[in-house]
Amino acid sequence: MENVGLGVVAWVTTARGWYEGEHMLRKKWAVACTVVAMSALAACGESGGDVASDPTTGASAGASAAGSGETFKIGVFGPEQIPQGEDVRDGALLAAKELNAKGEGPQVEIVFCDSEAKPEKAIACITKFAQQDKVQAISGGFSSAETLAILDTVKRAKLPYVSAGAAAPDVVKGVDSTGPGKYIFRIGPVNSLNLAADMCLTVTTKLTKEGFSKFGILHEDAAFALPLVEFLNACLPNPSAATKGAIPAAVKGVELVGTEKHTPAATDFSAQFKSLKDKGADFVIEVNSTQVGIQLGKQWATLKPGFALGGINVSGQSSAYFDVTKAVGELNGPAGIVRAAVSEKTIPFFDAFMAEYKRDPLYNGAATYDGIYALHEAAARAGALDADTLVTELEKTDRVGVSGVEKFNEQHDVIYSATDPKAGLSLLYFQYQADGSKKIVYPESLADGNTYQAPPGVTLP
Amino acid sequence: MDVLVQGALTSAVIALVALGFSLVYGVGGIVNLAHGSFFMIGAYSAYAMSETGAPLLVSAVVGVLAATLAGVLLERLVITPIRHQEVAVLIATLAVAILVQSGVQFFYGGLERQLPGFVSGAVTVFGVTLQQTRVLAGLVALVTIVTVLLVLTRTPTGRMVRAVAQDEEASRLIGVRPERVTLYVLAIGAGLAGLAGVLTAPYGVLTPTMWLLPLTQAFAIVILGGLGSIPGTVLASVVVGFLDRFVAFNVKDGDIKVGLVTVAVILATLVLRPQGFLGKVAR
Amino acid sequence: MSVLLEADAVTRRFGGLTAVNEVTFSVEEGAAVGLIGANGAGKTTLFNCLTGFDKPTSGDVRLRGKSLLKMARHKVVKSGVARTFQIVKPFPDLPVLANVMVPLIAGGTKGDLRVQAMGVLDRVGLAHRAASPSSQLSEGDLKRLEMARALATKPQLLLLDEPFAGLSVAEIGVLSDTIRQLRADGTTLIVVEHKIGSLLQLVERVVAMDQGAVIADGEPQAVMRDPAVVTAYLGGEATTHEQH
Amino acid sequence: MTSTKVAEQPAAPSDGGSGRPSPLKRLLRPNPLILLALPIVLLYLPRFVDNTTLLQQIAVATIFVMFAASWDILSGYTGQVNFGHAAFIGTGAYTVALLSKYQPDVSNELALLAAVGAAALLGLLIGIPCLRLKGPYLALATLSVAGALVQLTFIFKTQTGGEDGIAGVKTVIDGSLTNTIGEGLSKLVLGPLTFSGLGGFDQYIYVSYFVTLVFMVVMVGGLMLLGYGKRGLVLRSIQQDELAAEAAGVPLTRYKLGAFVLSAACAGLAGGLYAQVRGTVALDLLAVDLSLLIIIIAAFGGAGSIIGPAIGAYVVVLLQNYYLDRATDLFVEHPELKIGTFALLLIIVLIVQPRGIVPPLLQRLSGRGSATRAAGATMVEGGGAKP
Repeated sequence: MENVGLGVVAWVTTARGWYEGEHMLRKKWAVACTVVAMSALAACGESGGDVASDPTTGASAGASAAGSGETFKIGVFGPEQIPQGEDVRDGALLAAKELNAKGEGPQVEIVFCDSEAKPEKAIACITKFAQQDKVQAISGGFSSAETLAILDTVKRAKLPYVSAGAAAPDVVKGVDSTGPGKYIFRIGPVNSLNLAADMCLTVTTKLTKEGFSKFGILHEDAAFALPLVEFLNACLPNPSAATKGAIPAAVKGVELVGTEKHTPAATDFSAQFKSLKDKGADFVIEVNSTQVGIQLGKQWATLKPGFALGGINVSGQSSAYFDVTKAVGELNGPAGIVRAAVSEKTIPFFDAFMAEYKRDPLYNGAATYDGIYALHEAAARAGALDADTLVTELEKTDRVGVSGVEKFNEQHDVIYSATDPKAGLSLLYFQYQADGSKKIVYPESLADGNTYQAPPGVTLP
Repeated sequence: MDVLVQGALTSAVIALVALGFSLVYGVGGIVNLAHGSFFMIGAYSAYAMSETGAPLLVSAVVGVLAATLAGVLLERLVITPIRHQEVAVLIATLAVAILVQSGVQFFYGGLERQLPGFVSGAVTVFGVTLQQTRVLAGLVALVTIVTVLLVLTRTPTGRMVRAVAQDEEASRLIGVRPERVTLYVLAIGAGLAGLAGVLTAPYGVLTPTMWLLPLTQAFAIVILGGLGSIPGTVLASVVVGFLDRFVAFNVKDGDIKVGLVTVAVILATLVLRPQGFLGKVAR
Repeated sequence: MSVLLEADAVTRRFGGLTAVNEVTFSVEEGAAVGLIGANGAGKTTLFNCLTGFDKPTSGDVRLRGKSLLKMARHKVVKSGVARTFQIVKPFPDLPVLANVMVPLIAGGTKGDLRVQAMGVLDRVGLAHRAASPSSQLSEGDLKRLEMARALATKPQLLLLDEPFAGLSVAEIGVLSDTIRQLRADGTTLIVVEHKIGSLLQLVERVVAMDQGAVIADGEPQAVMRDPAVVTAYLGGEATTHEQH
Repeated sequence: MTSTKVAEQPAAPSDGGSGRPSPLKRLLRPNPLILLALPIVLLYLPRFVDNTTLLQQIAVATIFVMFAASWDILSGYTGQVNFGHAAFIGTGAYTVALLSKYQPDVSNELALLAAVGAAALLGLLIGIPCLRLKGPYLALATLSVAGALVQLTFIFKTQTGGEDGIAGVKTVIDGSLTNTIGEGLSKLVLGPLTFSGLGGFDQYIYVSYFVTLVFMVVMVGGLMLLGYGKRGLVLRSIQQDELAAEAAGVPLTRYKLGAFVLSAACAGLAGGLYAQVRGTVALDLLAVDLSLLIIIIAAFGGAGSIIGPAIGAYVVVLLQNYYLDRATDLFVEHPELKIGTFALLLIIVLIVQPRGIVPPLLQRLSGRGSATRAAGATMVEGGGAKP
């Protein structure tokens, strides 16, 4: 039985090589045909399972500890089936490749584990990292659900974890440099409350200047959006009070005419559009993180309901978004990243990512990339790979990353300097142009002379 | 007005899915939990064709044919061997639905896909601005439903189908082969669901889990209208379609609550009148 | 002899159709009564009303003076009324013995249930098939199984719904002996049967129904000569099947 | 449910129980030796397997055993197929998580009891209106209830966390009962020296492993005693023919509702325990995917036998979460193929061997081969161990 099993494995491997250059579907058909046979033999493969090269490291970069000393093994997890997860993986692999090519400090080995966007699988990934792969640190993660789910396991495993996918404030809740949560860091995206504060500032200072006066909110009915929308509701009418003076008292509040929600699976927003339009909104702030944003943008662009649209639309950051939606004039930010000179690393990162993977990176691709760098730098500074030393060194992080100057606060949450516009990704807004290109319009320092243009069907005073 | 126009369009499309589900139950006594998969197969096949550069009309036709073929295969390979075991049919067709989901995810990934529409842009009907793709889908669905109803009531084939639905044994006596009729009806029902998939794809999204919603919707409608009752199915589609839009437009955060309202209606119907609005006395 | 079961003006309507119309009769303890009538005469509906499987629209059914109408079906069984079905309803995936154990368990019987179930099977002559799956039984054996299951509820009154339907002459003979034995053991019987010849050898009283009403009641020979019965039978005699 | 199954069984020559000494004595008993072997093997497994990743997955599978077995006592036995079992599981899990979040002083044991109570109450609330429903009607009703619960978590997302779920639930280590059981068995099996040498992470895994095992053995053992005892026979009779069961004097309402509530309570306990093992709850515990997976597991293993779904859960969950990933990287690249493969196998099983894979296998192991092959009720027929 054992031999038969190995034979089939060998055959599939050959078959996969054979089909590599062929059309994707042909390969998939061939593979599909072997599924039944494989699963029947799967039980026999058990003993060989751990001996054979771990399939999850199939994509690892620079595995051999060439030259200097120990290999720094970092576990990275995310849902491989969706773009955010792919970017987590590829951002990490790109960082490892670059670091290993440079050859300074320890060699980096990435062990990727597919979390399938399920909390259950994510926890299993952490266990596997700790028990089987014996990694020295962890990064990645995609949604708040899976990131929050693994935190306890991370604390038990006592491995430094640099989170790179979840914006929920709870990720760093109760974290400090001495408690059991000290292993947890977040390098991106920015805490959703900070995002909200930034949106509030942009609306009250920039959009009012463009002539908008009545604002509505249309948000996904999701846990990540809830504190954000709550904050906006308090901040928009009264920015200075809500931000405890961070926004100066001279900035006036704006009129918020209504708040509407939609489910993460919605395909029809006409009821919400009508409600907001009837209330007189001339600018609608959108907040959504799933693919629902595509439908929203598309329907807004088609129906031209008479108000401008902008805000957080995560799918709106992807390369293919405009082709489907034709959402001319949609304002997108502040969670995204755009190929612009945010820091000296941003454009090189975009170009390297595009060269390697033929697509634009998303925010968590950049965050994981920065996360691997931050871990590596900490290890190089410390000259050791044990968890406690790494944590101490990570706390000292002060580096220029893709998203700006990155430091951790006492809660191990990433902060950007408030005074330096180039320091923070959170301050970046781009607008879709008629030709589909993305032009940064805020902040002006990065806008390169581009200005906000009213979308078709919207007239500004 | 929004509710009326949108409700009508929504109703027509969901009736298209529910009709096939109801026919299959009426004729074969089969509750086919893979019915939503035909919807998905229709949408994805059309998408696959359009990706190869085929004209949209060809893609749409291929989508409908693929769903029909899937219906035939399901009947022959899975349902026929276990036809008289109600629970086994439920579970096996459910397994088929999951298998199809897994297959679609394998070939096209979990990512949402988009099928271009025959038309784009907006149109204003009775003062309501709508996406043209929605209007087209609603109209095509309406015409198809009327055609199917006419075929059922006015043609010999239709009468044969209704005879089997009423009394399988009696129809056997007058020379009808219920097995054959079941096959036809499953194929046609699958085709109708596939058509609905093709029609809604341009304004909906294609995902590997898109089969579940139309299935539960059709299921609910058919139970509301009475399992196996065609007029009941149409009536219930209208009720569900309008209810959906009414709640969405008139209740605060209606979009979120619409599902709960639907569940409440289903449960109330099941408890108070299990045979549905127009159904025969429960079997 | 005391009265065991009384039907008092039992009426059952389905919409506009009156299936059972003001039926009144009583059965004395230890009696064996045959219930005859053409298809659609209302026998099975009456049967269902007597056993709690259907509720009369009006009227009352009493066992030893106690109304059965308000009782749940299993309470009716517990109070001593058992029935068989015209179309046998075995528990097909259960072995014969287990089929008979179900009513014993439901009745809260104490002691070794297997032994007692074997005893019941022995009474109907099915002990040799105790371990077989009931799905493998012949039609005749299924009828016995059906009877054994009813007997296991320890009924005072046993209602048999067409016990001979679908059986061969030889099988009928064997089953008749079993039924006679039950009677000898003191079980009161009401038997619906189309095979009147076989029925008349079992009962000493016949109730004839037509269009929901009792048209004759008394000595078998007298009832069979009754002009109303003759007319009803000539009008619409069918052979075996009655709608259930 | 009609008695249409009669025709499906091929007529086999009757053995009539002949030639065997008192066959009736074992009529209602599956082979206890085979049934005891499994928990004993599982108990001592950690002594020989120090792969904690595998052990953790076995603990998860053990929880799924409870899910499947609790589904089976309702759906497999009485034939009321529940398409929303996740509703009960999720209720138990969210009860534990919400208590841990808002009432951290409540002990883990009490939280588990509350989970059982909440799930049982839901079972009662659903069970009463569902008494009259069968087949497709029941399927839709149960499916919609689970769907409604998912929506409720969104409506109360401040409390339930919406799609994020609730993290930081007190775990098995925090519960004195669970920790005592877990540590005690760890020391028994692994020896005190070995255990004291393990770090916190291993301790958590071993405690989870043994606690789930103990709960599973108690629950599945109890359900099997019930299922193969008198009451199980009555439940089966209901599945075969409700009218005939009533004619046999079976109080239908009491049994059906009882099965509903028991099934819900067991699922609630398993769900609550799962929350304490994972330390987190999320929507996957209420989702339709979970309900469907349980049906696949149970039908695959063999519904209506408790042991079938239980073993089915070990096979399916361990293949899905562990072995398939290691057998070929096809399943690593395409995890969606796993569930698809199980669905395909299930379709084949349903057509070829409607009783699932485990009951026929056990029957063979029990040494009663061809003679009773055609018997419908495996376990009732099975047995053959020396008295």
